[in-house]
Amino acid sequence: MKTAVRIREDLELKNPIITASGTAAYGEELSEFLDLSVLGGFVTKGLSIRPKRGNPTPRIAETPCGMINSIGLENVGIPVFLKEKLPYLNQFSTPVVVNFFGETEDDYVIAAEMLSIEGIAALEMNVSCPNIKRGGIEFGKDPESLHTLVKKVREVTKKPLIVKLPPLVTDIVVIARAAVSAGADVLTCCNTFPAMVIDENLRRPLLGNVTGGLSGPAIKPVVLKLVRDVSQSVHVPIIASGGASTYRDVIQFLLAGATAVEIGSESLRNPLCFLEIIKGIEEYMERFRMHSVSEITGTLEIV
Amino acid sequence: MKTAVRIREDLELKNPIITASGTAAYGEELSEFLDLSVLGGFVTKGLSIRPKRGNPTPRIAETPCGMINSIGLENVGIPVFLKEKLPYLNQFSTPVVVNFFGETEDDYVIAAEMLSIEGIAALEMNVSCPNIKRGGIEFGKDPESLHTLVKKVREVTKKPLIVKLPPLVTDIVVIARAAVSAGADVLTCCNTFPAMVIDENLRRPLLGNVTGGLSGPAIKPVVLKLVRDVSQSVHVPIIASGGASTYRDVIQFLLAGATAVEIGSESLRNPLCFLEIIKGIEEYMERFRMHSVSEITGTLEIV
Amino acid sequence: MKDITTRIIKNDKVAEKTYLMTLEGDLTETKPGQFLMVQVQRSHEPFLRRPLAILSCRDRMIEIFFTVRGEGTALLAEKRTGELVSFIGPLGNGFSDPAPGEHLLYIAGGAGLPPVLSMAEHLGRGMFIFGAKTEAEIPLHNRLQNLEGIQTLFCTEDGSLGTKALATEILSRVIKSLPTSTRIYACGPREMLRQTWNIAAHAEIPCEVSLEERMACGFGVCSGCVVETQQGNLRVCREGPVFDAQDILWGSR
Amino acid sequence: MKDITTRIIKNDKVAEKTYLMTLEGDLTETKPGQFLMVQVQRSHEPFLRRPLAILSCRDRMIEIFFTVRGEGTALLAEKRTGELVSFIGPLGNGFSDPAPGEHLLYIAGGAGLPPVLSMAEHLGRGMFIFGAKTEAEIPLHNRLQNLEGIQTLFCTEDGSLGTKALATEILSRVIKSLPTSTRIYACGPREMLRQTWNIAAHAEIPCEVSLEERMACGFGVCSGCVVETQQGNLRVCREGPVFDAQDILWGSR
Ligand SMILES: Cc1cc2nc3c(=O)[nH]c(=O)nc-3n(C[C@H](O)[C@H](O)[C@H](O)COP(=O)(O)OP(=O)(O)OC[C@H]3O[C@@H](n4cnc5c(N)ncnc54)[C@H](O)[C@@H]3O)c2cc1C
Ligand SMILES: Cc1cc2nc3c(=O)[nH]c(=O)nc-3n(C[C@H](O)[C@H](O)[C@H](O)COP(=O)(O)OP(=O)(O)OC[C@H]3O[C@@H](n4cnc5c(N)ncnc54)[C@H](O)[C@@H]3O)c2cc1C
Ligand SMILES: Cc1cc2nc3c(=O)[nH]c(=O)nc-3n(C[C@H](O)[C@H](O)[C@H](O)COP(=O)(O)O)c2cc1C
Ligand SMILES: Cc1cc2nc3c(=O)[nH]c(=O)nc-3n(C[C@H](O)[C@H](O)[C@H](O)COP(=O)(O)O)c2cc1C
Ligand code: FES
Ligand code: FES
Repeated sequence: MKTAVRIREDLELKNPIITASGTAAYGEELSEFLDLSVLGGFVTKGLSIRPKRGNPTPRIAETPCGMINSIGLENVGIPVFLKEKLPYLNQFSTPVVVNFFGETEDDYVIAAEMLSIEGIAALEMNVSCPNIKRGGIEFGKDPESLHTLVKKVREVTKKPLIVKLPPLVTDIVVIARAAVSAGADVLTCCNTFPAMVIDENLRRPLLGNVTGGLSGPAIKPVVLKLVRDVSQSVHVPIIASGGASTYRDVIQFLLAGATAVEIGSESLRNPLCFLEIIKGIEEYMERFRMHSVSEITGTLEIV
Repeated sequence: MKTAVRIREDLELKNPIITASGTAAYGEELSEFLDLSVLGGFVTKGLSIRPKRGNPTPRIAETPCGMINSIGLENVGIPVFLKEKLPYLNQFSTPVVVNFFGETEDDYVIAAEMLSIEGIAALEMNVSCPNIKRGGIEFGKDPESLHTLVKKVREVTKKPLIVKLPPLVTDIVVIARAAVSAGADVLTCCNTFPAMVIDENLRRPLLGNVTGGLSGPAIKPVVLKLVRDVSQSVHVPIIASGGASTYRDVIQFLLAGATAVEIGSESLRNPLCFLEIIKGIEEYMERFRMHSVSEITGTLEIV
Repeated sequence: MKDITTRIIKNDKVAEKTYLMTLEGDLTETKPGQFLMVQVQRSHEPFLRRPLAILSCRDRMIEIFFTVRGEGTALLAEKRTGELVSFIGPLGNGFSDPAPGEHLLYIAGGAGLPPVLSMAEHLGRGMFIFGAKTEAEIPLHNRLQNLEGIQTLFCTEDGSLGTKALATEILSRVIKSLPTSTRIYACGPREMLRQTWNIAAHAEIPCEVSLEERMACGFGVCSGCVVETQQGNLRVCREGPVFDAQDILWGSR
Repeated sequence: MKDITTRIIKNDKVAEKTYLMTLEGDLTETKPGQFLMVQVQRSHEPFLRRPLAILSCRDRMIEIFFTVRGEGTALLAEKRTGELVSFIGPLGNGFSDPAPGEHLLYIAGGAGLPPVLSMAEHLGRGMFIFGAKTEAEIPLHNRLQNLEGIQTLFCTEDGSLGTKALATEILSRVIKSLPTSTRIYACGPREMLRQTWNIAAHAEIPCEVSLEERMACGFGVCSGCVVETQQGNLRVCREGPVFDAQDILWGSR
């Protein structure tokens, strides 16, 4: 039985289970619970060329079967990451994927250049940041902005380039195609849904930043459909992200067309879930006498 | 204390609580649990000019804190509704809002004409149907299609015209403005989110129709933000729809800018919720010594 | 139709993954084949209520009887004496009464037992065929064995209890010996019901089947639970769950 | 740091909306001020764990102590002896040990009692000021009254128990009589902590405060729980919850 999956010819993961950006920091804390080497991949917190302080608190709100975060992309900045955090992560046999973002196209390009070094297995672009030039709409929500941005980044890096799509768009297929035609090797589907919570007694938003991103099981059924839509219209591997909490969810994402799955919110409430999920996948494969995860990916039967 | 709200100068609801389309049928069954006269408004199942059989079963899937339905707009058709169902609903003192849809612009126009009669207080247009002329994209997802459609319907009816927006769009404000500029009196925000569930053992979609619409508490935080975005950019009353299950949710929607709130999925699991919610609103208003619901609507404080 | 919150008197495991729960309470005028929509937890998870047949309702006690299939029934299985449960019901139409002198045959497969058993206990005469995969899945063996006025035939796919056969195979064998004025009451997997109908139709014997479908409301408002019939789509929760087998478009799914 | 599932020994109501829960289990080397992330239910609802201070941990028993504020704590309040609870912990830094000979003052407001009480029981000397709105909200009165080696001062806003005053008003009064080599341990509403720091700073007395912030993980990965300090953003769950009061940027929120 082979749980390994390949997301580009030069990048194999030992299994399809990956941490989600922003929910495993830079690895130190999570490794108090488990050996990071068991993971298929490790995605870092989102990084920018300069450190970022993030949003005012409260930054976390609980919602029905989910949560909203408005961390505001707080991070130590790429230079500190490379010096202090990456060596730690490189102790493990797990490929390190660096999630990054910028405020301008140049930021993205510079970040990608800084990150195209040994010890980093792939780059995941968070394109859910406002493009100030184009009236503040997110890079990822406008196919043209996205195409230009991805193309520029593609020119400066040979690393596997993963583009993480925003979910709340009219037609995600258009966005997915823009990213792929600009050179994305892989797509992550998707980031969080813009959302908010109100304290009806204080008559104020609960989050310091008013709004944030919804994640967790609540969004899974929507993301499952988005993953299927994207996987049926582009020919690059898809990483599913959004609400996976058990091995059953992971299998569902694989059936819908994903090659790997990120686990985010669930690991905040249950850091051992990675082990449970990997075990669950192995048992599922045994139960159905499968030899490779590729026997699952995209094999959903529509009668 | 006045719980009444006004959604057009000629249409007052005795309180802001309305049934959601497709979750209270044509009233007969719900009235076995409560006197429909207590409701602010009653929205019917979506109706079309001809009867519709809907989708194959299973049509219902449970999801984390929510559900997916793929009823497929099954309905008795407008003529049968007018003859057999409307008289029943008109026994109650509650305004009857008829939700309707069509497959072509003409269908919508004819339906609106047929429904512009006494005993019907307002029309709610479901625009989440594919526009075959424009490549199958939903009327409601394309601002131009929507504008044309609403304009045509507006020309044939003087009834309060409510347009129900789809939630999964890149910029709901553009859609909202298209509807309002074409003559919509009120917007319902929003319909269900496209979603799916897979049975990982059968490796098949759980729903007979493969995909359906997600509703219930799971989506509330996303809809709350959409309601706020829409209410801040157009000057017509908003009806919130999406995940309200307690009086607290309703107050949150009102604070975010809604004038009334539809209760759908929650009433399927708890048909008495309408009474509990109306009581909760009254107690909330007493607690904060409010005299009118207008003291809540849109009064969210952002510090 | 009511929304009732009541106390659990007991919740006993009676077979592999199978529980008999007794609740406090009265339901005026229930019919065998009717069901309840049972709320699994007070919170929003699981979101929907579960449809479960009323096994019996007398002496201020309501019995329900369920097999653990997924999350909801697993949570119900964990509930203990004294805990509260709420339900809406009685719902649905229930089996119809036989004509005087009609012979009666009950046939149930696996988890389809409760409505049929309920009818058998109500009428107190006739023949009962109950089939399951294996002995471990046969609950209430004593209660079934000792049904007053009723002859019970057990069968299992592996022969671990009773005849090694499918319930419908037993039906095929016995049907020839039944008088034409017989009525069949059936519940079980769809394929079993379809075959039961086939056999009954051949013998020109009327047959009532209790169907299962995924439900959201259970009281008729959502149109989630329809079945295709000669009369068009009908709601399993409202016009059903019991249908005349000949009205169902069996081929359609 | 561990993820542990254990059994409830007891769960007693000890004041209005306030519960003392005793769990089976050992935690090697916990410090007063550390906390657990307690899972409220096995299902996904409520989704997040709840941060609760470790009140005590000895003889294979762990005490936690909580006030019902919302849904999660309400569900915890309903749990009974024998039920299982799981938690991650011990988490956070905890209060620091005093220097030998340092005088000690503990100050707690309302639901901020547990970490401070834990420290007082651990050190067994000093003065304890505990303030609440009203008598009904003062739990563990006997335990507080009889703290070995410790003098306890109660105060309530309505005067129903002890002095009618805020805890910080009592602090202002007693602080003059304290030797300069005193250390303050504090927990309570932010405004109370800010004033405690103000008073302490004036008297040049070191003061440690245990802070609350909304948490998702509780073990440092999500950056949800930061507080602005002289050293930049620090995580309440990891670098805290106990901070030197003078490091906190009190004005920032
Ligand atoms: C009218 C009627 C009467 C029934 N009576 C009984 C009974 O007396 N005893 C008994 O053991 N079972 C009965 N069933 C089946 C029972 O409702 C399901 O086994 C149960 O809902 C499964 O819930 P779960 O949470 O364990 O499964 P999950 O798979 O977790 O449930 C997910 C969703 O699917 C629905 N669902 C799953 N399986 C079924 C099914 N077979 N039929 C309908 N809905 C399903 C659930 O209700 C829920 O909404 C009846 C079904 C119907 C329609
Ligand atoms: C380090 C730390 C230690 C604590 N120790 C204790 C203790 O020993 N005893 C005690 O009674 N309380 C303690 N609290 C506060 C306790 O965590 C909250 O009262 C509790 O989480 C409220 O949950 P709920 O479900 O009742 O409220 P809800 O409002 O339903 O909770 C919704 C969400 O907000 C969070 N939340 C709500 N209020 C607070 C708050 N004041 N602080 C942090 N998160 C909050 C919840 O954790 C949850 O994620 C502590 C908080 C922290 C940060
Ligand atoms: C606390 C938190 C922080 C996050 N930070 C980032 C981030 O920095 N960059 C990013 O691309 N996604 C970020 N995300 C989104 C997650 O990576 C993931 O895509 C999303 O949460 C959906 O998956 P889940 O439901 O498994 O959590 C964050 C999510 C959470 C909950
Ligand atoms: C079973 C079901 C049927 C529905 N049918 C319709 C419909 O016919 N027309 C329509 O506009 N919306 C329909 N909806 C959407 C609801 O009216 C409502 O907008 C949506 O469910 C979100 O609200 P909720 O979370 O309160 O259910 C349906 C929803 C459900 C659950
Ligand atoms: S379950 Fe809603 S109509 Fe039958
Ligand atoms: S709660 Fe996640 S970092 Fe503190």
